[in-house]
Amino acid sequence: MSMQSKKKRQISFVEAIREGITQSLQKDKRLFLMGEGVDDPASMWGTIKGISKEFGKKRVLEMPVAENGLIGAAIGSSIAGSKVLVNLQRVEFSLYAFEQIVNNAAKSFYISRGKHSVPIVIRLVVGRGWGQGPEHAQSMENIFSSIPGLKVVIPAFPNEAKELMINSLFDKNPVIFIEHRWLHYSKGVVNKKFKISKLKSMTKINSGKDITIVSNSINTLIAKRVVDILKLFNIKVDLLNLVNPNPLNLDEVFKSVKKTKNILTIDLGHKNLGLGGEIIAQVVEKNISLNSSPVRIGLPFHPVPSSVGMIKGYYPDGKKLLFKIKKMLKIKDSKFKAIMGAYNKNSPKIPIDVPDPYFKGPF
Amino acid sequence: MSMQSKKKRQISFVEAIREGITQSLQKDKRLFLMGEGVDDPASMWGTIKGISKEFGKKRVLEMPVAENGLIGAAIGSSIAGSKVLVNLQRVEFSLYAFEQIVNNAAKSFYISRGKHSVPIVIRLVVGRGWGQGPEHAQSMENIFSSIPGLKVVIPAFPNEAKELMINSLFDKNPVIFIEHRWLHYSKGVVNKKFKISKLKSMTKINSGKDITIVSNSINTLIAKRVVDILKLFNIKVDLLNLVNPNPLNLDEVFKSVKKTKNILTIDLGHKNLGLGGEIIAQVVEKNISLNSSPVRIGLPFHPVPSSVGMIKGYYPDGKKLLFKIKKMLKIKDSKFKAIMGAYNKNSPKIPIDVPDPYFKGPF
Amino acid sequence: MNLLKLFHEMYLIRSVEKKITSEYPKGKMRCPVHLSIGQEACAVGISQNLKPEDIVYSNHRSHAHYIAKGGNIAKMISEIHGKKNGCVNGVGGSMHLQDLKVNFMASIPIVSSSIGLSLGAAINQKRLKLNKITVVFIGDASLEEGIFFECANFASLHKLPILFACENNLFSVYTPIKERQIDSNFKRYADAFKIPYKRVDGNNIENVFNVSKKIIKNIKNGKGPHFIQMDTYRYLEHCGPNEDDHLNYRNKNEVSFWKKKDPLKVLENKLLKKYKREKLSYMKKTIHRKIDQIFSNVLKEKYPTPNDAKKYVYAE
Amino acid sequence: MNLLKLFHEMYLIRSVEKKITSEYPKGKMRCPVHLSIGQEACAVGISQNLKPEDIVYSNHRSHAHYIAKGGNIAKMISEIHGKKNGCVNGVGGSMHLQDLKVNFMASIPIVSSSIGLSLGAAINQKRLKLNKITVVFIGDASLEEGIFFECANFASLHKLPILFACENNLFSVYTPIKERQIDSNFKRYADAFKIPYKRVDGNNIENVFNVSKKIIKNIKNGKGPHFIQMDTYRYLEHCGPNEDDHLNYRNKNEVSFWKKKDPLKVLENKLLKKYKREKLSYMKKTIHRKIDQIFSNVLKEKYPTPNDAKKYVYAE
Ligand SMILES: Cc1ncc(C[n+]2csc(CCOP(=O)(O)OP(=O)(O)O)c2C)c(N)n1
Ligand SMILES: Cc1ncc(C[n+]2csc(CCOP(=O)(O)OP(=O)(O)O)c2C)c(N)n1
Ligand SMILES: [Mg+2]
Ligand SMILES: [Mg+2]
Repeated sequence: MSMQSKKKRQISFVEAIREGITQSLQKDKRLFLMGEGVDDPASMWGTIKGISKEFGKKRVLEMPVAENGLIGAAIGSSIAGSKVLVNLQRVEFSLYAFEQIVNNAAKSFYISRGKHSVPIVIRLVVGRGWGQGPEHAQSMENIFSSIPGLKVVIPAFPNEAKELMINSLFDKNPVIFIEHRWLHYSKGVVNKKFKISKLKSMTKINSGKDITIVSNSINTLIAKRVVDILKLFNIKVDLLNLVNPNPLNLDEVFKSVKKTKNILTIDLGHKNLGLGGEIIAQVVEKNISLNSSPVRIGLPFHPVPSSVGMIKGYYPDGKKLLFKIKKMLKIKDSKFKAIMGAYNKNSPKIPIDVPDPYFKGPF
Repeated sequence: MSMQSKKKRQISFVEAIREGITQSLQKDKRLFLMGEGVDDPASMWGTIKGISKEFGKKRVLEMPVAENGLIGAAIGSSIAGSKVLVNLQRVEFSLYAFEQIVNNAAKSFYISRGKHSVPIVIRLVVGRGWGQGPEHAQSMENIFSSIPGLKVVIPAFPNEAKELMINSLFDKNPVIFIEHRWLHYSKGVVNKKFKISKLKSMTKINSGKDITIVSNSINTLIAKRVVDILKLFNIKVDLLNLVNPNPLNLDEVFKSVKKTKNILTIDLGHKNLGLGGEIIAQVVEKNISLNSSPVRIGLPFHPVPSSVGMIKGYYPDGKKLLFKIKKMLKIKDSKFKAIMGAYNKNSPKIPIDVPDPYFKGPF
Repeated sequence: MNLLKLFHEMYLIRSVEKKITSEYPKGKMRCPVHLSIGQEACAVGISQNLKPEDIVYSNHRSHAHYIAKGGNIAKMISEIHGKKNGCVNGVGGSMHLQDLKVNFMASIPIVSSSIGLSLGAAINQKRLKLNKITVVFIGDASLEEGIFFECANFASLHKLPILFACENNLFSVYTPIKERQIDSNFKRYADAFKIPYKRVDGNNIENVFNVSKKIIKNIKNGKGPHFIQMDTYRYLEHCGPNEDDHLNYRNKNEVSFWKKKDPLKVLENKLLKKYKREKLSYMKKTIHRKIDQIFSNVLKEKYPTPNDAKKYVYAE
Repeated sequence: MNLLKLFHEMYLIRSVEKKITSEYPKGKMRCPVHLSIGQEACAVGISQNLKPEDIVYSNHRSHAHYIAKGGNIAKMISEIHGKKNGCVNGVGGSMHLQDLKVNFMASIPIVSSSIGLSLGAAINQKRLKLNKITVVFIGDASLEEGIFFECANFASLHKLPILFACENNLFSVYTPIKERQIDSNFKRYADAFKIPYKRVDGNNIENVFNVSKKIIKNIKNGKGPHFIQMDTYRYLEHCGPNEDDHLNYRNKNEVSFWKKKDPLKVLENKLLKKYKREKLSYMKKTIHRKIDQIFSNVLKEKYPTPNDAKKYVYAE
């Protein structure tokens, strides 16, 4: 296979995660998987399918439905010298283990003065759709990001998913790995090679001088679609994909905003006390001069309802984004109409509670 | 006793809390207390001393050391028609019950479409001192404030402690009531009367045109001392004491900043993803013009160490505050020297891990 | 014990859920559903011994519990359809059913999370001497979460009027109990807290009814918490309207063993010895008619709006 | 069993803690301390059967466990003084002792929070066939937290090499066990998970030593988790250097009953039948000299700095 065709291989986000996990298991004997249903036919939407067959039951530990003990055990195993990948189907299940995560996972390295490192990765699936409702569709990246000692990692694209999974598994810190359910459907070019690199704070998805957008996970896809349309109208966006909000390093954001003088953030979870607020606070603390008031998009301050009727407007979408940008950049009505037209043409009408085909990629 | 002498009665924060709880128990038969050690000799630093004797064991339920079940039971009792005051000696103990708090306490009213209200108050003691260390001195008001459906209440002064305790106990929502350990020592004038009013977002401690400071809990006391000194030098501070950061209503902050054009916030917990960031983000989103870059003070992004050697500079103090204000208001060096002199004269040198006598009031 | 009534209730539940399986593919019910087909005897056997004032809490697999307690079926179907006249106005979907008119307090989809709430309800009943009881329906996996033990301890210590009603269907999603617990006899757990314990064939409605009747009487008489283990089996996939036995996570013999013991079939055969087939057919037809009506009405119902979604975040 | 060694260890622990009580009022130890005076036999009896490679986890009341496992006493005293040469550089204080040289992995001050970590350590020992065991010291109140049960289940299911070493001192802070659990025989809990269980007089060091010796052998031989209940008593206040019996939360007879059974006295009386008093006096004097030295050295040690506090938040 030539370098060329290798580079062009497209696989799904699910397959990318699985490839990252599989290769990491091959490279590091200390690594094993824990979780509920880790060896079942659904196998976390296929992301760990076949792994117990390939690596044996010793590398894939099925656990009782007991998240607190389970995550405590993962932390304890890692302190004792193993590396553990914990798989939870929903972010909410980790709430039972919050004490373990906040005290033991986040603080063991600190308290032991560097002697106990906690190389665990806790996969948490977040996200919307199909009426999951108030206790199965929350998003808590802001909460996990507010705890020193934890790392938080949030991929948006299949290639990132693999790369970040590997980097998380080879990071010495406890990593909360947040996967948006709808991204599982997406496809993209993913390098077959196994490569460890340092976790970076963010990736630049698009370069532009007019406005800075900071987002992550599915919102980066939403933004990318808008950015690509705006490009046609000569509006250039710096789109920063914040894949690692904890520890938060905003140097790239500062650099970008100094150039664009406009900043818009999109939170995966509630806008209140979200990452967007922190980003904007840091930007203005730095006294970076702005041409427009900073704008945040994020979920309103109420739980996620189940009914399709209720979730209209709940989640960020391209149109909302475009309207905000129009105001910030003072785009003329006539031009904006054309932009909207182009956007709509490119966006099929689909139900609000199933993934938009755009999210399938390829990326 | 004349009106005058009544008004002047001074009691401690501890006594104020106890008076608030006692009077509420008298007024509302549905209310009872739950917790570990609720009937023991320490009785939450005396804040519930004698209550089981006065009201009987039926109103004071001793619980096993099982916070998740305990808080679940409190929520369940309140849904069934009671009102419950839960007493936890440290914020950290509530982490075991995070699932119950986030899902059941915060969302039952929403999910039941207003049929299940959850009138519980969870008292959580936070704060520093005497080497409590990384797992006994955290502060998580930002996390609780990021969850829709919860209320968060944080008193700073004895009179507030009583008033807010009563208002929280008569609120129909689940309230996280955060008490700073060091405030227990403070004294102040507290009205004997029982009075229910609505929880307000913030109280104004001082009125001034030069700069807005938003703080709460012990930081409001720290700020007040500084504010009183600055007054002598004709620098006037709008000091806003954010007693109810969830749900967050910042109207008074906006009004104040429009006037002062300078804003400084002080977080009780970590600065990162704290309330200060949210406040500043909302201020700049509103395009309120500022004369200086907003400034946040808060705890650095690492756990609380135990040793006195390590906590120097960890917590906000008056001097840090003064230095920030100097920069923001461009106070001349000579004047600032005089201010510092006055401040130092007024501030005895005491160990860093015990409460400053100033915090004893009277307020 | 009115066997006809028991059959009626089970048949009603089965038929509602069968209707859900046949309608689900049309995409009008846009939320996850966990069906109880095969497990109906547990819900009905217990609930027939409860008064409307008694409190029930349920979990993710809540339809049978809801209907058995007398919950409004039209509102349940509307809820699953996300309609405004659903029992919680569409905000919760299938996993959040509640009907306060019959003290079906709530269904909580986080495993074991309802147990704390149930304990609180029972504390209230005891404190205020209400002479009512609380039943919390839990699955076998529920006994793996720590909160169950925390609550069992307190319930026993304070002799609270609570029934832990555990449906052991041998699985948590695809994972069999033997991979999660040391064995499937839960007496061990009840004994740990000196809680009286009974185990019954959860597919035998007469058994469930009779045993729970005695237990509930004991609880009302101040004998404190009880635990009933009901062994049973779910026919369909963990979540969704389909069969999933092609996935081979369950032993074929096990599946057919349980299907032979189908709670409805067993009782129907018995009833046919006493009643004419027409009598049952008529009952069934009436039930189907009612259900068809509900499913056709629901399509005309309105969706709630984004504005509705903003309400009830805080109580005034 | 070397009785002299056992006495030496207990006397060492007692003397260190007595020194803490006498020095504490000077205000140089600026962190909460939970003393084990009265409970020394539990820590020593078990730890004398452990190898340095075996792992121990402890809780808030950690001094005895730390010293018994061979933890460096000077570093412990420095830690309690908040000094940089403390076992965790002053960052944790008394409630966070650890000494990895002897696999005293950590003390965790949140009740029962160490149990999950211990389970993880035992999973590792089993997976990697290390032929080592993990001991987790817990108090009676620890058995009220759900996580204990979650971990007991998993430990039993996977036959993990873990010893639940429970010191029942009858109290959680000021609250007696009877207000928290249905009785103080913990066999119920072990039985719930078919975990072998032994109960011993935790003030009788020979008993603790002999029983735990057998248990530890069993665990090493792959017999899975075990539970040992050691009944004992703390003499001083829950937290701090003082007596608090004037508060009357404990029955006077109970207090004197246990003080009569003081683990050191009992053993010392026995030893005096075999050894000359001078031999013991000499041992004691040596211990005191060592401790005095440690306490005088610590005053010269440096405090860590705010800069130290910023380190080790993240691993590189
Ligand atoms: C805390 C938590 N962990 C995991 C899940 C995912 N989950 C949903 S239902 C279920 C199985 C529960 O099994 P059981 O209690 O036996 O009930 P059954 O589904 O068999 O009726 C699981 C693991 C959850 N909802 N909550
Ligand atoms: C989760 C949690 N809840 C409450 C506390 C407060 N607390 C500290 S020690 C203690 C008593 C524990 O009793 P036990 O386990 O019997 O140990 P003992 O103090 O008797 O040695 C309590 C309740 C805590 N540290 N952690
Ligand atoms: Mg089951
Ligand atoms: Mg104890």
